[in-house]
Amino acid sequence: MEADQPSRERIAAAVRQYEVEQFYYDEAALLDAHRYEEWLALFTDDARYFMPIRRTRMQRELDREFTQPGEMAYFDDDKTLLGGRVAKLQTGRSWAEDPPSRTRHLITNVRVLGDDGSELQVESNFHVYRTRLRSEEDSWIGSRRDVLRRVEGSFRIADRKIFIEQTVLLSRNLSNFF
Amino acid sequence: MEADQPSRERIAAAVRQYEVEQFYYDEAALLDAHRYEEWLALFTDDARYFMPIRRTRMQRELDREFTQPGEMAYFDDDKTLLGGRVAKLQTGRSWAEDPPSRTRHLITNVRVLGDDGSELQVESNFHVYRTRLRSEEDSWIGSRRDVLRRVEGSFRIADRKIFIEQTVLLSRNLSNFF
Amino acid sequence: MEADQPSRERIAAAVRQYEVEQFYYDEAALLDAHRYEEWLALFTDDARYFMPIRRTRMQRELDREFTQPGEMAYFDDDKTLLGGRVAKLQTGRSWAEDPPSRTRHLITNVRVLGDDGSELQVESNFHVYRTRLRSEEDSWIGSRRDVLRRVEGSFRIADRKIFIEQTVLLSRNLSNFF
Amino acid sequence: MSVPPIDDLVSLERGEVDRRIYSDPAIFEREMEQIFGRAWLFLCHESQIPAAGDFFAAVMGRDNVLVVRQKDGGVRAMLNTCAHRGNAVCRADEGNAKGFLCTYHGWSYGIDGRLLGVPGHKSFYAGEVDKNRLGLTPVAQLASYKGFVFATHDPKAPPLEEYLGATGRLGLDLIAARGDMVVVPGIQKFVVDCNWKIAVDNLFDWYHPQVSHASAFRSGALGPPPERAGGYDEIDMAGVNMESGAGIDLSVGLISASKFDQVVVIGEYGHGIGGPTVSSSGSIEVDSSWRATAQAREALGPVGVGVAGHPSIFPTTWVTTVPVQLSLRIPRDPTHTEIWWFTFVDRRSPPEVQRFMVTMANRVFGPAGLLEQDDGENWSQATAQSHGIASRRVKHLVNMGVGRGRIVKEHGLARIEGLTSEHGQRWTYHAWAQWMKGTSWDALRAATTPGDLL
Amino acid sequence: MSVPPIDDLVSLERGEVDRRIYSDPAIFEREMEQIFGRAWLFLCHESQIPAAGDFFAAVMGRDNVLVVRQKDGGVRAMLNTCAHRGNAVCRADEGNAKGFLCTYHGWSYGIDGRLLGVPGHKSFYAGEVDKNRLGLTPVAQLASYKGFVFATHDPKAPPLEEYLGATGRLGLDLIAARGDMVVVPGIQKFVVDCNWKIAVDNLFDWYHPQVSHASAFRSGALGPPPERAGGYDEIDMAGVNMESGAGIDLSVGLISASKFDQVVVIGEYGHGIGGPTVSSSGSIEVDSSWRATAQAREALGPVGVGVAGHPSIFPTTWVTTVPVQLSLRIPRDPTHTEIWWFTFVDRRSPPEVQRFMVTMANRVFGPAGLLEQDDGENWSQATAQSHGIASRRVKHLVNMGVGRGRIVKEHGLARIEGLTSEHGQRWTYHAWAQWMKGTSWDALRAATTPGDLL
Amino acid sequence: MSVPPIDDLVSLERGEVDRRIYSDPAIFEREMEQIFGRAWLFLCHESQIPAAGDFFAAVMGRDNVLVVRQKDGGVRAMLNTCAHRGNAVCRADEGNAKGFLCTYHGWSYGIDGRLLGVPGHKSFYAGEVDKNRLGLTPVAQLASYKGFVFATHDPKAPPLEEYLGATGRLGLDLIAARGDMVVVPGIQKFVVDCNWKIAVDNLFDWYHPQVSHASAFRSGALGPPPERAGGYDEIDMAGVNMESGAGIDLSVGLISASKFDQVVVIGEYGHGIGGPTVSSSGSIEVDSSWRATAQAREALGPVGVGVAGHPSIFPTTWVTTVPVQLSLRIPRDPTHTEIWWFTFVDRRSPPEVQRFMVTMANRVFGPAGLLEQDDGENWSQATAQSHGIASRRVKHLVNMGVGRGRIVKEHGLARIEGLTSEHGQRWTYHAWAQWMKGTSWDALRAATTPGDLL
Ligand code: FES
Ligand code: FES
Ligand code: FES
Ligand SMILES: [Fe+3]
Ligand SMILES: [Fe+3]
Ligand SMILES: [Fe+3]
Repeated sequence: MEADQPSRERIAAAVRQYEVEQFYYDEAALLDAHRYEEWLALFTDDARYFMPIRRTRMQRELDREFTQPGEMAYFDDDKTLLGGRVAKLQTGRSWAEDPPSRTRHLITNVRVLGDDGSELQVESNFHVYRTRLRSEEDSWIGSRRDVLRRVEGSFRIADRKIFIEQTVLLSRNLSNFF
Repeated sequence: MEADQPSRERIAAAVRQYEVEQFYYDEAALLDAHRYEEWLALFTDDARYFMPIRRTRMQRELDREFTQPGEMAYFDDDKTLLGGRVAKLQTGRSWAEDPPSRTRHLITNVRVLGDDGSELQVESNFHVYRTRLRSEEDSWIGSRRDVLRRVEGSFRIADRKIFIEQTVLLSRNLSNFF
Repeated sequence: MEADQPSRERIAAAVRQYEVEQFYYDEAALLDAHRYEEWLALFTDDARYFMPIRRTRMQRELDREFTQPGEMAYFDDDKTLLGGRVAKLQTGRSWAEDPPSRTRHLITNVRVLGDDGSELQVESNFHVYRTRLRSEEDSWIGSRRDVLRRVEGSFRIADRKIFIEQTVLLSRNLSNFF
Repeated sequence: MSVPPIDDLVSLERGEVDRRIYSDPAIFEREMEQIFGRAWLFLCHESQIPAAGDFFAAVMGRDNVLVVRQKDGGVRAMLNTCAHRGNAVCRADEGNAKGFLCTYHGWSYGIDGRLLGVPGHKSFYAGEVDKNRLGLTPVAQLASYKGFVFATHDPKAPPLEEYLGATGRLGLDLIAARGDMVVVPGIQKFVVDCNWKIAVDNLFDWYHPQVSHASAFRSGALGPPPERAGGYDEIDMAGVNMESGAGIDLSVGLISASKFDQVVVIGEYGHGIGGPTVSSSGSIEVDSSWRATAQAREALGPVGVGVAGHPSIFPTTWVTTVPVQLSLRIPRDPTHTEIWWFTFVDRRSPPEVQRFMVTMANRVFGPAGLLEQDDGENWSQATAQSHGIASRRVKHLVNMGVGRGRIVKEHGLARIEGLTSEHGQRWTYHAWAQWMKGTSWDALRAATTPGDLL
Repeated sequence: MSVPPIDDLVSLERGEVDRRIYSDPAIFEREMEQIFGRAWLFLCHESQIPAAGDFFAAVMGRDNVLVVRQKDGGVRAMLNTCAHRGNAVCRADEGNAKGFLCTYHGWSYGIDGRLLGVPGHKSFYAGEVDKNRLGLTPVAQLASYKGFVFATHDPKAPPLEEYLGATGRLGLDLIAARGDMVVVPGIQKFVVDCNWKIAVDNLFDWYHPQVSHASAFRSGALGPPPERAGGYDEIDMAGVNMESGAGIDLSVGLISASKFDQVVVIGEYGHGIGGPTVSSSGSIEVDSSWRATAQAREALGPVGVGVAGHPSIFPTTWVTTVPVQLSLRIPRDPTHTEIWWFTFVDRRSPPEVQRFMVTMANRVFGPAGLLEQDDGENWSQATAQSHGIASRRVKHLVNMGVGRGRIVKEHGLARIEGLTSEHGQRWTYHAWAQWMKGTSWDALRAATTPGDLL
Repeated sequence: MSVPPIDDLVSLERGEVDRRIYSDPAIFEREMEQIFGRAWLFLCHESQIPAAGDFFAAVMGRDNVLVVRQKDGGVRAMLNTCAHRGNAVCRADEGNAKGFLCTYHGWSYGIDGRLLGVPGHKSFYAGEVDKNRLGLTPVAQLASYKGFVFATHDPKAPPLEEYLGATGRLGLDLIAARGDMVVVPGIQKFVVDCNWKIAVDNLFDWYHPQVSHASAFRSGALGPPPERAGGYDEIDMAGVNMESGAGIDLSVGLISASKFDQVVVIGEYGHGIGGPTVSSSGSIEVDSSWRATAQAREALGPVGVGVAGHPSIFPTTWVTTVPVQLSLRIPRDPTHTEIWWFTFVDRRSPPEVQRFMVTMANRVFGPAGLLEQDDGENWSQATAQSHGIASRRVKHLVNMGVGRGRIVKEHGLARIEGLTSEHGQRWTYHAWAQWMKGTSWDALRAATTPGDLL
C-alpha cells in the first residue's frame, strides 16, 4: 500500500468495505433487538442458511471436518424455513425465548473476497454472546461465509454458511440466529 | 451500494466512520493504559454517564427491561462524579485497583445513527475483558449509545448509555469504565 | 472531525486504515486456516516476535509489569525460530496440534500510531479463541504492537510485540500464533 | 455424602420420584457403577464404520471407547486409554486409522487393540513387556443387533439379545425393518444443563408436545398438520392459560391438539416403548407403507407393526420413528447431559426421499430443531429446582394413569393400551431403582418383569 | 466430609472463629438445612408489587420463590416449581401475571398458586388429579412487618414479630418510620466470590471504612466531609503504613478519621444493630428531622431514636439508614455470594429529595458504588485464605472489646455503649453456632438471649 | 468419599499404580495434609529478592506465602493472610515493599511480619492487642540451601539439609555448582488440566522425548542434533507406527533416536535423579567444562559430577541442567496443576553466554516451548482417562526395569546404572504411598530408604 495519495480504486474498495461492514452491523442490531422480520427481509428469496456439523478430525482428514449440504447440519434452511423460525418466535408461545435471550453479536474481520459487480463473496468472524434468565451465559465463536447480492443500492444475503468452532455445542439449544 | 465509483457523500460517510472508530479506539487505549484523566477529558462538561439495571422480563413487558434515569442504576454520573471516580483511582488508596486490573476493551459494530452536523448519535458493541491478580477473569459484554459532539476538529462524549447484557452481574465490582 | 467534505489527507488516512485492517484480517484467516507457511511469509527476514511475561505488580511498580527482551518470555523469536515452529507443525508429528486446534482470531481496535512512509507503528487488540477435541476452550485476550513495513505495495511484519492480559496463563500450552 | 435408601426414592405405586436423584452427587456416582458400569450401552451403527480401520469415538458412562471396524469385517471396541500410562491413543471423533499410536511414549496398537510396538522393547524392557496382556482393554462384551453396536463393562451381563428382550429388539427393529438403513454423516452433539434422567423421562412423553412445542406447530414451519385417521377429539384444556391470561389455542393439528389411542410396551431391565398407534397417528409418519412389507411384518410382529411411539432402551437410548433417528443422553455430571443424535435413511430409497428424511431430521430435532430447542429449558429448570431444601421435598410426578394400566401379554410383549399416560416413565424409574440396588442379574430381571397392572 | 463439632468453631469468650466455616462444603450444606431451612428470610417489600398479579422472584437459600400480590390485596409466596415435574413456572425477575403456566406440559396455576388447569385432566387423568393438593407449594409461613415481606420454610418457626423481636423490628422501623416508604425500581444484583458470612460480618463493621474506603473519602466524590456534633477525636494510627512506607492520612472527615460514640444492640436469634449514635454521627444522616416526628419517636422508642448504625436481621438482611437501603447476602455456594440492594424513598417527600436519595444510593453502594467497590476484594481474599492447611488454622478475630461490653437492658432492648467494637460480629457468630446445632426453637432462643456481658 | 487403603494404590514390586490417585478428591485432600502440609517445599531463589523488602509470592499447597528479604539480609516467609480477619496483606506477584498493609481495617505489618500498626489500638482495643502474638504467621520452618529457599508447615520436619539428603542436595548443586547462579527475571506460569503427579511422573521420563517431542527434533528449531560420545545405537522401534500407518523416523540425533547409558539416583523421602550420564549424553549440555572446576567436583562428588539427568526433590520440584531451570508443579485441584519455571544463569559468565542460556530456556520449555507444548495434552488425557469406571481399573505402569535395578551405594548416594528405565517414577510413587500413610518422620525415612534392588 503506497504512502502517497490513494487511487480511485483504493478509495472505492475502502468505501465498499465501509458499506459492507455497516450492512453487517445493522443486521446484528436487528437480531439483538429481536426485530426478526426486518432481519428476515435482508435475505433473498432464494437464500440458503447453513450451519454444518463440525467434527474433530486428524490433520490428514481435515477435509472431512464439516458436513456437506445433504448431510446432517445444525441449520440447513431455505428462506421459507427461516421465515418459519421467525414466525415461531412470534407466536407468543416460543417458551425458550420468553423471557427473550439477551444476545450481542460482535462482528469482526470482515473481508470481501470477491465482487463480480452483482454479488460479493464476504467472510466475517463473530462472537455471539447470550445470557438468559439470572446468570446463564453462552458464547458462540466462529466465522461466516456469505454471498451478498446488490439490490436497490443495498445488499441482500443470498447465501450464508456459518462455521462454528465447537464440535460438541456447549449450549442447551440454538434458538438464536448467527 | 453501487459497484461503480463512490459519490462524494459515500466517501464522506466512510471517512466519518473511520474517524469515529479511531476516536473509540483511542478512548479504549486510554482506559486500558489507566490514563484516566485524559479519558475524562474526552467528555463534555455537561456529559451524562449512565448504566441502567437490566431485569429479566417476559416478552410482553420488555419495554420495562431497563431502569430509567431517576431510578436505580449501576452508573448515573455527571462529569463531576466521573471526575470523582478518576480522582479516587489516583489517591494511591484505591485498593481494589492496586494492583490495577488489567482490562482490554474490544470495540466493535460502530454505527453512526444520526449526525446533525454538530452532534452524532453513535451505537457500538463492546467486550470488556478484565483479569486481576493471579487468575481472576471477568467479561462484560454489551452495547453503548453515545452522543458525540464535534469539538475543535475532534469529538467529545456528551452522553453515554451503557447497556450490559447480564441481569445479575457476575463480577465482584465495577471498578472500571465502559 | 468536520462535517463537511473530507480533505485528501483524511481520505488517505481512511484508506490506509482500511488497507492495514485488511492485512490483519487476511493474516488472521491464514492462521485460522492453518496456512502457516503463507503466514510466515508475511514477516520480514529481520522480524522479531516477542511475547513477554506479565506480572501482577503494585501501581507504583507498574513499569516492571512486563519482562524485557533478554529476560524470560513466552515467545522471543527471530524469523528462523518462527520458521522452526512452522516446520514443527508440518512434520506430521506435532501431536498437540493433531487433531489441529480450532482457532478464531478476532482482531479489533486497529490503530496506526505512526507512519514514516516506509514503516507504520500499529496497535491492535485481539481475542484468540481456541477449542480442541470434544469441548476444551481457551480464550487469550490482549493487544499487539507491530511495526509494519511497506513492501511491494503491501505490508510485512517487521516487529510484533504481543501483550497478553493473563499473568498465570490459563491454558495448557501456547501451540498457536497471535 | 451417602446414598439414601433406594426404595425411598421411587414409589411405583404412587408414581412419585424423589427429586434428590437429579442432583445428589453420591447418587450420580452410584449410577456410574450400578447402571453405566453394567448395562449394555449403544455405541454406534455399523454403517458409520464400513471400511477396515474406520473408527468412531463413543462414550460409556465416563469411559471413552473406540469402536473400530476390523479387517475381517468384525467390529471391536476398546477403552481409549494406553496400557502404559493411560494417555488417550486417539483424539479424533471419527475417521480411518491403520493403527493407534500413543503420542506419549509411542506404544503402538493395531486397529484390533493389540499392542504391536513398544519403543525400546528389547533395549529398555529386555523384551519383557507382555504384549498379549497389554493391549487396549476391550469392553467386557460387545455385540451388534442388526447393525446397532452395543457394549457393556460387565462380563456377567446377559447376551445383548436377551438384555434387549422383545421390547428392546422391537425398538431397534422399528428402524432396521424400514429397509437397508444407514446413518447419515453428522452426529449432532450438544450439552444441556439437566440431569440425564430428566431427559430420559422425556423420551416417551407424549403429554408435553402440545404445550412445549406449541410455537413450532403454530409457526407452520413443520408443514400442514398431519391428517388423522378416524374421529378427532380435542384435549380438554379447561383452566389452562398463559401467564398473560390468554388460553393456548392448540387447534393446529394432531399432536398439538388431540387425544388418540396410544400403546405402551414395557419390558425386562427397564426398556419401554410409548406413543401413538399407527392407526391413531394418521399421517404423522408421512409414509407407513414400509410396514406392509413382509420384512417389516415379520420383524415387528402383529403388535409391533402397529406401534408408532418412541422406544427407549434402558438407560439412555431413545429411538424415534419420525424422523428416523436414535438419540443418546450421556451423563456428564449430575446436572449436565450430552445429547447425541444419529439419523438414518434407507439406502435403497430414492435420493429425494433420503433428502426429505434428512431435511425433516434437521428441522425437528437437535439444538436448533423446531421442536427440541424448546425442550432444554424445561429440563434445565426442572433440574435446577431439585436443589432447594423445600423444593426437593416436592415429588416428581409420573402418576398419570397410575394403577389403571392393564398389562396385556401377547407375542412376547407386555403392552398397555389407552390414551396418553406416564406408564413408560413410571416403568423407567421403577427399573432405575432396581438397577441402583446392585442386585444380581437374575434378581434384576425378576424385579423388572412386568406384572398385570402398572 | 463431616461437620466438625460446632462448639469448636466459634468461641464467644475469645472472639475467635474457625476459618473452615468459610469454605467447608459440609458446613455449607448444614447451613442450608439449619439456617436457611428454618429462619425467616426477607423476600421483598410490598411496594414492589402494588397491583394484583405483580410478582417478584426471591431466593430462600437455594429455593426459588415467587412473591405475588393477590386480588384481595394480600401477598403470597410459593416455590417456583411445578407440582408435576418440577419445571419453574415463571422465569422472569419481576412483572405482572394473570397466572402461571408451566411451559412443559401446561399445568396452569392461579396467582394464588392454586392449580387451575391440567391439559387432558378428564381425558388423560380421568379427572383424578387432586387440584387442591397439587398447587404450587406455599412457603411454610409468610408475614409482612410494615411492608417488609418475610417467609420461612419451617412451620414451627415463631411468628415473624416474635422472631424479629425488639431488635429486628427496630431495624426495620428505622426505614419504615421515615414516612411512606417505597422501593425505587431497580434491584442491584451482583456476585462476590466470598463466603456469605464474610459479607454479613461486614454489616456493622465500622472499623473498616476509614481504611477500606479511604480513596472514596479522599476523592471528594462523596461531597464535603459531614460536620460532626461535639468534640473531634482522631483515631490513633501509630505504625499504620501503606506498603510504600507512607502513612494513610485519614484527616478528611468523620467516618474516615474519628472515633465517636457508638451503640450496639443485640437480640434473640442473632439480630443486632451496630454503629454510631445520632448525636455522635453529626450530619452523616444529612437530615435527621424525621426522627423528631411523633410517628418516628413512637415507633423507635427512646433508645432506637438515637440509633444511627446498621441493623442486621439474622441471617442475611442488612439495613442501612444512609442511604436508606436494605441489602441481602444470598449464599450461592461456600465461596460465592449474591448481593442484592433494595433502595427506599419516602413517597411523601419532595421530588428533589427523592432524587437526592436515589443519587446518593447510586454512588455509595452497589458494585460501582464508591464505597462498596472496594469491599469485595477484601472479602474475596479473606475467603481465599481459608483453604490453606496452615492459613485455616489462623483464627478469624472478632475480639475487639471482648468481655468489655456491658449490656444495658431498657425498653426491651439490650444495648452496649462505647466506641467502635466487634460486639455485633461476635454476637452474630455466636448465634450462627447455636443455629447450626439444630436445637429446638426454645433452646435456640434461650441460647441467643443476651446476658450481662459480651 | 473415603481414601482407599494406601497399600492397594501403589505396588513397588509390580510397578503398578492405581489410577484413582489422579482424580479422587478424597485422596487429593489427604495429599494436602500429609504431603503438602509436611514436606519442605521450594519457595524461590535468594537472587530473586536481593534487596531488603523484596518479596516473592509463593504457594505451599493451598497456602499463599510471602517470601521477603529482611533488613539484616536474612529471608523470612509468612502466610499471606491478616491476623485479624484473614484478608491477604499483599496481592502482587513480586516487588519491593516497606511493609504490608491489610487494606480491610488497616492492620499494618513489617517486612518481618511483625504487627506494627493497629488503627485505634488505644481507643478501640484499649491497647490490648497482643502485637507479638498477632503478626503474620511465619512458616513452621524456613531454610536456604545455597540460595534455594525452602519452607515447611511442619515444625517437626527434619532440617532441610537432612530432608534433602545427598540426593536432593546433589540436585540443587547441579545448578549451584555451575557458578554464581541467579534467576533471570520472568517466572513462566501456566495451568495444565492434569493431576500434579502425572506431571511429576514426567520429571525423569527419558522414555517419552523421542516420541512426544519428535516434531521439535525434526523441525530443526532446536539446532543440529547434539554430537554424542561413544558408539551410537538406535532404539528398536519394531511395530511402532503412526495412526497413518507410517513409522516414526527418529533418526535425527541423540535423545530422539538413541539409547545410551543412564544413571538413576534415589534417596530418602522420595527424592531422585534420572537421566543420561555426562559421558553418554555427549554435547547435550553444550558446554560441560564447568564440571571440571574444583568447585564443581567438590560439590558434586565423584558420582554427581557424571550425572546429566533430571533431579526431582519430593514432592514437586524439578531441576533440569539443560537449560538450567527449576520447575514446580503446584496442585490446584485433583485435575489442575500450575507449572512454574525458574531460569538460572551464571552471573559471572559472559553476556553472550547468559543470553544464549536465556534463549535456549525460552525455546525449549514453558507453554510455548518447542518441547513442552507437546507434553500437556498427554498429561491431560492420561488424567482424563482415570475417571471412567473401567478405565480406572487399568493400571498406570511404571515397571520398566522393575526388579532389575541393582542399587549401588557409594559416596552417600544410592544409584542404579543402566539404560532408560522407570526406576525414578517407581521410587516416587513408592515414596508417595509412604507419605500418605501419615506415619512419623522416622518411620517415613525408614520406609523410603533405598534397599538393594528396585
Ligand atoms: S502412556 Fe502411552 S506409551 Fe506411555
Ligand atoms: S412439569 Fe409442569 S406441567 Fe409438567
Ligand atoms: S482483616 Fe486485616 S485488618 Fe482486618
Ligand atoms: Fe419435546
Ligand atoms: Fe465497606
Ligand atoms: Fe516432555
